[in-house]
Amino acid sequence: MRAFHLILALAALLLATPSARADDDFSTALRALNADSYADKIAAAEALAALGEGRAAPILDALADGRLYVTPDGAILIEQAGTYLEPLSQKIVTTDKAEAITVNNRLRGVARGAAGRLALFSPNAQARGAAVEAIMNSPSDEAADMVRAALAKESDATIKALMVTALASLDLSSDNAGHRLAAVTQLADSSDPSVRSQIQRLLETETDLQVRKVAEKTLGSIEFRVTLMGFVANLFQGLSLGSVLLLAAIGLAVTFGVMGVINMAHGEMIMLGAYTTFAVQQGFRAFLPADLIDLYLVAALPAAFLVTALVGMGLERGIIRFLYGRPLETMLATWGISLVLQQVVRQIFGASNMEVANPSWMTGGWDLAGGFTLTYNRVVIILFCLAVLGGLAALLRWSSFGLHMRAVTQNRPMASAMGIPTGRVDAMTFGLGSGIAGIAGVALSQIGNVSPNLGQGYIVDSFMVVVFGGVGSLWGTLVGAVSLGVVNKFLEPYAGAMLGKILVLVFIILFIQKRPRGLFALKGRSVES
Amino acid sequence: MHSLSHLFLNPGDRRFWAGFTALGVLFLLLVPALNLLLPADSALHVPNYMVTLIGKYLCYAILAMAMNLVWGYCGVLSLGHGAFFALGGYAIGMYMMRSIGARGVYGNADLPDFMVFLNWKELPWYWLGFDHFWFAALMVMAIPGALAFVFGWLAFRSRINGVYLSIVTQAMTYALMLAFFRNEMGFGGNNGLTDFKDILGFDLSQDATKMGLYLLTTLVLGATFLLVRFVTASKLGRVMMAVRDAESRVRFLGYSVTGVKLFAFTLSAVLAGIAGALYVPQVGIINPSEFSPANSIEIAIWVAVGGRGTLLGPVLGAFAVNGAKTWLTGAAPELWLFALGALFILVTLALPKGLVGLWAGLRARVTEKSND
Amino acid sequence: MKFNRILGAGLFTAASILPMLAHAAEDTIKIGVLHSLSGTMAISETTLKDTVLMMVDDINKKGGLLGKKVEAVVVDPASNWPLFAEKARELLEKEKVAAVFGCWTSVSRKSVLPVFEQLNGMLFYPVQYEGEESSRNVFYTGAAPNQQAIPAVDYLMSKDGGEVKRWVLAGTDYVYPRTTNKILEAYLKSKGVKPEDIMINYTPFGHSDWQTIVADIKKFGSAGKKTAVVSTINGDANVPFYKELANLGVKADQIPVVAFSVGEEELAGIDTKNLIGHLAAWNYFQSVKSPENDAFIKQWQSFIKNPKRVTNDPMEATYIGFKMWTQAVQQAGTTNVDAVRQALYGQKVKNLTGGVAVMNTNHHLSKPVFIGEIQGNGQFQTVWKTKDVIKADAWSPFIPESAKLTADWTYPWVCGNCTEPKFK
Amino acid sequence: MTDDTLMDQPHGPGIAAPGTILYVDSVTVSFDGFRALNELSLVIEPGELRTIIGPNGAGKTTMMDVITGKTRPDQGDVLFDGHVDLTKMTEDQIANLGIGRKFQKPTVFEHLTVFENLELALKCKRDTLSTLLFRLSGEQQHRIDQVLGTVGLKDKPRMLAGALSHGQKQWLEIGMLLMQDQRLLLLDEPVAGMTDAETEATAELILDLHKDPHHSLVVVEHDMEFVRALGARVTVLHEGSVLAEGSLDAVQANAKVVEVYLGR
Repeated sequence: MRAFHLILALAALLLATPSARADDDFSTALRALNADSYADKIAAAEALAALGEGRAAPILDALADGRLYVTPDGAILIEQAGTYLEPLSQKIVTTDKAEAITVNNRLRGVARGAAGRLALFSPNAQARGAAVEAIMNSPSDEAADMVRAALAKESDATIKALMVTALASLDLSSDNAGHRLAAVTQLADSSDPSVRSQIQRLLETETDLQVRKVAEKTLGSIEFRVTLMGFVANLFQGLSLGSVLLLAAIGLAVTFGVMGVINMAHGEMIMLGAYTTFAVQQGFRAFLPADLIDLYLVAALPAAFLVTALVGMGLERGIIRFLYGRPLETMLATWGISLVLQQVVRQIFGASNMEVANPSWMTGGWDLAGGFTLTYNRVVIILFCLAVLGGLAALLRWSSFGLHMRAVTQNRPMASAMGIPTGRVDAMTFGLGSGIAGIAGVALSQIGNVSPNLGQGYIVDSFMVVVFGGVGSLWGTLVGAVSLGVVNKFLEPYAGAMLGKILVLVFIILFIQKRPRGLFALKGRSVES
Repeated sequence: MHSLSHLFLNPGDRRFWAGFTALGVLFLLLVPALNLLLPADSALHVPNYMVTLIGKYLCYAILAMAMNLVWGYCGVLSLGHGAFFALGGYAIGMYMMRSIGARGVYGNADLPDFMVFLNWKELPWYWLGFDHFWFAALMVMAIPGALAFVFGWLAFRSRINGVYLSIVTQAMTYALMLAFFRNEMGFGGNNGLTDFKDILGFDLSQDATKMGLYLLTTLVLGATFLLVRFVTASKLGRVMMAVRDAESRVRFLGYSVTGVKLFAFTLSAVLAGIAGALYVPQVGIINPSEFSPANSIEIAIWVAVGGRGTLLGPVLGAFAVNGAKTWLTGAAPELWLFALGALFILVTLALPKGLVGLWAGLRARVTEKSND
Repeated sequence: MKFNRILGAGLFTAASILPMLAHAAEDTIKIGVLHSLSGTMAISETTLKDTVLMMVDDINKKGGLLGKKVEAVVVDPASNWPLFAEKARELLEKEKVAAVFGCWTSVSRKSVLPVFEQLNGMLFYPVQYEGEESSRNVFYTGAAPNQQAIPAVDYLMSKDGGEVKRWVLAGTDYVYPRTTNKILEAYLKSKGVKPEDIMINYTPFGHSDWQTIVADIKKFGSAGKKTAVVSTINGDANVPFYKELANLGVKADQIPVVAFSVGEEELAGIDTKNLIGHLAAWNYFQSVKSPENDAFIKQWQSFIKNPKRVTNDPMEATYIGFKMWTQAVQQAGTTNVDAVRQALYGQKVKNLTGGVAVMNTNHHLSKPVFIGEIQGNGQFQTVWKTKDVIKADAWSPFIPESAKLTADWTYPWVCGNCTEPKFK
Repeated sequence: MTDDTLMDQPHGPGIAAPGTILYVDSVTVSFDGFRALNELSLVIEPGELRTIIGPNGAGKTTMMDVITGKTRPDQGDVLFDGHVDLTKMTEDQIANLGIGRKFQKPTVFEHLTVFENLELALKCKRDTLSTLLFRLSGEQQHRIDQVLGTVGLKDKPRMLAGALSHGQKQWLEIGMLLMQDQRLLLLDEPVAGMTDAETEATAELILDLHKDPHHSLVVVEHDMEFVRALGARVTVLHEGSVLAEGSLDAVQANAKVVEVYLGR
């Protein structure tokens, strides 16, 4: 019955501009939102939606986002980036007395659903699409009727399709076997796990054999697609874990692989990179206009590289160079360095986690079929780490610095005899390794903690990657990291996160017994002696 | 003849015994005497907590000597020795858990509290036997020994050495840490084993028991001292040093480097296990964080600080570093990591021979002065 | 030469030990602060160290205790559990402190427990924990599971909470989550939740790659029944967890996450814009308006010289513990542990959030419980609170073998875990 | 030990070369594409003294590496005593078979004394346990003193080997070779860095050893004077295979050899 009213209201909305009378109802309904109990607020929100006016949608959205404010005299305002908008007059109001209207999840759900329904008729196709999604999340009979109403007017093909599926999944619970049959047939090429579970529930109760048959068939095909997507998801997660490992390890591959220096403070270089990111972000927040904030990450890259590279060179010149040829001592000295670095950061920034926000272009993800979401930050990191690897490889292969570096690695005395400043090359190589660790820190700050212990978490893993892949071989590091990541992710569902990690470690240990020099070993005398 | 051949490696027997007895007197007689005989308000009185503290250091000293055997003499830097230490600790811990009996909070005579709590119905097979002290004592040596033997055999046979070995051993202890964190493992998960009541019927909360454990540790340290000296003074000791200096050359002389390393590694692991077994009753808890790679690295640091390849160095290092740690964590809690880190850097840079080397150097200079 | 080396060794040892023999000044009351300032736990514990220092500073400004100045002895157990025991012993035996405020993790508490019991010390433990313990020498001012977990679940099952039917219990693999989840599982089943509607998942400490698990949660939540996540994930692992939630678009109005280990301090490390509406259950929120709280926050921010610094639940627990101790000392007229212990029973302190906290004879507090939703500004907005304070159970009635145990340190029980009174 | 290893060893890939102490047949070794040994074949008879010359990179050292088990050949057979396949054995097993080697660059154990260096080389059971329990017997002691005399280090048994002069290290290493009392001795440039007097003495020592039919020697050397002094059969290696073989005069007359040494 209410549904019928709704439709009338909607029709009214579509025909005429709101009359003065409607205005009064609207403003009273609006003011009702500022109630004491959540129950009343919910009632108010539903009432407001029931008026079926398009302009209610932004208000309900604001309510859901906690952007709806109320002045002491009960006027409702929408907060937008620090300014207040009076929804009726659409005027900007300035006040400092406004208080946010509190919401809880239930109210938020109602508001979103209502706003969604209203948005079904918004001129903006995207909004309509979102609206259908919203309705799918809070299904109800009147919702179904509304979608039908909207479907009749819908022009955009993709949204039509979306609505049809939505309807179908709503119809699954209809008591008309015909509708149900149509629905299950309709849904045959969906790959949405929620649809799957709906059909499963349908099958629990379904009596109509015809429907059952089709439903089972549909279910089968959905199952197949969902498992397929599951596999793809696993693969992606493996790759993204691999890319994280790789980022953490590349710098090490340079210092360890090229110079043979075990840098136990490598993790702290990553940590410094992350803190530099934090500092840059704060700088942007403090000194630059708000709309530039999304670019802070770009600015952080060179900054982090510079900071860590300089620190690295400092360490090399100040400490590590005196330890060449004594790898084990180097290990211990750099361990000492890592302790000091951690404490330094603790003294400067304090022991607690620092907040590094993802820029908006790294937040969220593409919802693909089968409930698999391709998250932006992961994708960015995968691409980024490939870029870093490529850049490094190019540098080593084509730049004169790279040439010197390789020369020094292969035959130090000969290189110096040929007038290559081995000392400077060492410093720069170490600086390069540390710098890369630094930009790795920038990336890792986007998915994890930024705390003084940040580095500790990566050190063992990155050593494993380098040793497993084969010291001195970037290609090996790449393959090592990715394969470890993927293996880990495919183990996790069966073994659980912890056991998976353990199994991977054991595997590496055994593997190194077989191939002491890793996957891509450098053969030849130079290595043997 | 025997002593002759080491005149230039180790000090002559007379000097050695002099030093040995001196240490013995210091730890075996002096400390207890100062603790028991002197009144509490006397300036020289050694309070109880100090005794337990020194007892703890003594365990570290044993551990350091074990480490020194493989690293200092044989040149194999294991960053997984914390694992052997912890395994020894767990073995004795399991015995003490069993001897709690029905005195646990849930009053279950058959199962330790944490198992009752995880709804385990019966004792897992690998806990069987730990009701008996002799079995636990055996396992204290057998488990670390066996692990070291298998791991070492695999590693040394395929000639994994230098930093590679260090990294692999690190991975080993890391994997063990993760494994022991799992509650399903049946070793108490993150909390490990705790709430010990008594050992061999002696109440652990009694000062007398603590003193007993302290003295026992001292004796074991002495025994370790003699054992390490026997090994390093033997021809095998010389081969070990030869391996440290020129591994491949030793092979061409017909010695099996794998065998030599395996011997040193396994023996050292057993010693580490014993150290752990003495440690746990004195600190009253054993848990997975003992496996953390950081701990193992620290052991190497003690040895480096004290002086590698010397008999006394490790003991010295263990006392110096841990003493400094105890003192600084109280005196300068915000800054002690700086001091510790700086110490490591300084020692590796300036004192490659550690404190012992420093001392020897100073003496040498003094004698030179007196000569001219 | 060797002999001299040994002398050297002896001297060095002495050198490292002598400073510890220094004797305490007599005209002060010493209290110990046993919180990690380095290592993995420094993240959380440093704050509590500062809180105690602030309280000490405050009481000294007010003329001290029993006419004496209070002196805080700060040590750093460095997130190393055996070191906790060593430091505890040092504080009690060498520094002769009247009381110790410290520990965060259960394992650190377990590690110092024997020391406190042997030397009859007094420890105030300010963190929410798994219960299943009541020591004569420890006062637990943090929440027990029935002061955090159960109310939270009740709320989520209520109409306002969204009538949740399907539950994910996700935690770090250690004793607190295990106990809490065990209790919750029993509780949920007693409320008629079907086993297949409960998913339990444990992850290692500092777990950083949450892709798989969050994806699983999404799948589990897509079964058409309202689903919620009860998170007992510990410290470090939370940031990557919430970032993954945000990026995989797990919205609070679809799958709300209620956490027991995430407070203002943890949120300060996360960008909360995409987490609005996810929940936490505590006995304290900074956002709760009350004169005491406003004063406390002001005092804290000026003490720490950072107007943005947040407060959190363990800080309030520390505050209450410290207040109760000082009141008890004044009541007993001495810092003698046994006298103070007796004086502590029934001791009352005003909560920062209104109402009055009471120390019960099971060494646990009665405190109110709040459920809050995360806001964009990193604060919580209270959406539900208990009418009155709730008394902490040391032994949970939902774990069969602990249900039979009673903790009561007054006559005739005088016992932390007994099935019948000591004296009849 | 020695005997069992003989037993254990598979008798090569079905082949045997009776009457030879060392039998190298078409051995090839390559590092990253570079062929250090190319189908090298070489036969040493029991009791023979053989000198091997050749320009740098001719593969002399690699050959020794292959014989002593340091490097595994990509293909080819290496037999000791006519039937023991060396390509499957580790360095220490081969050493215990009775093959001793002196390195081009003298490698002695610098942190051990001269005496201890010799003691380690001493021929005796070398498994780990016996080494642990080893006690020096009177006549072993005597043997060491004897060798100390032979290599002219009688007065410095207690000196750290690291403190010796280059020449003395050479001698010490020769001494270690003597202590091992091996059947086949491989000497890689034994007189490099020695004074003329020392060089002569070395030559005599080698000829002495040669007198005992129990010893077979392979000497790699650049110093033509020295080679002449030994007056033994000469093999010329070039680019990893045998270029010429015969008396010194014969090979020096050989056109190919001249070309290799003097270049075009």
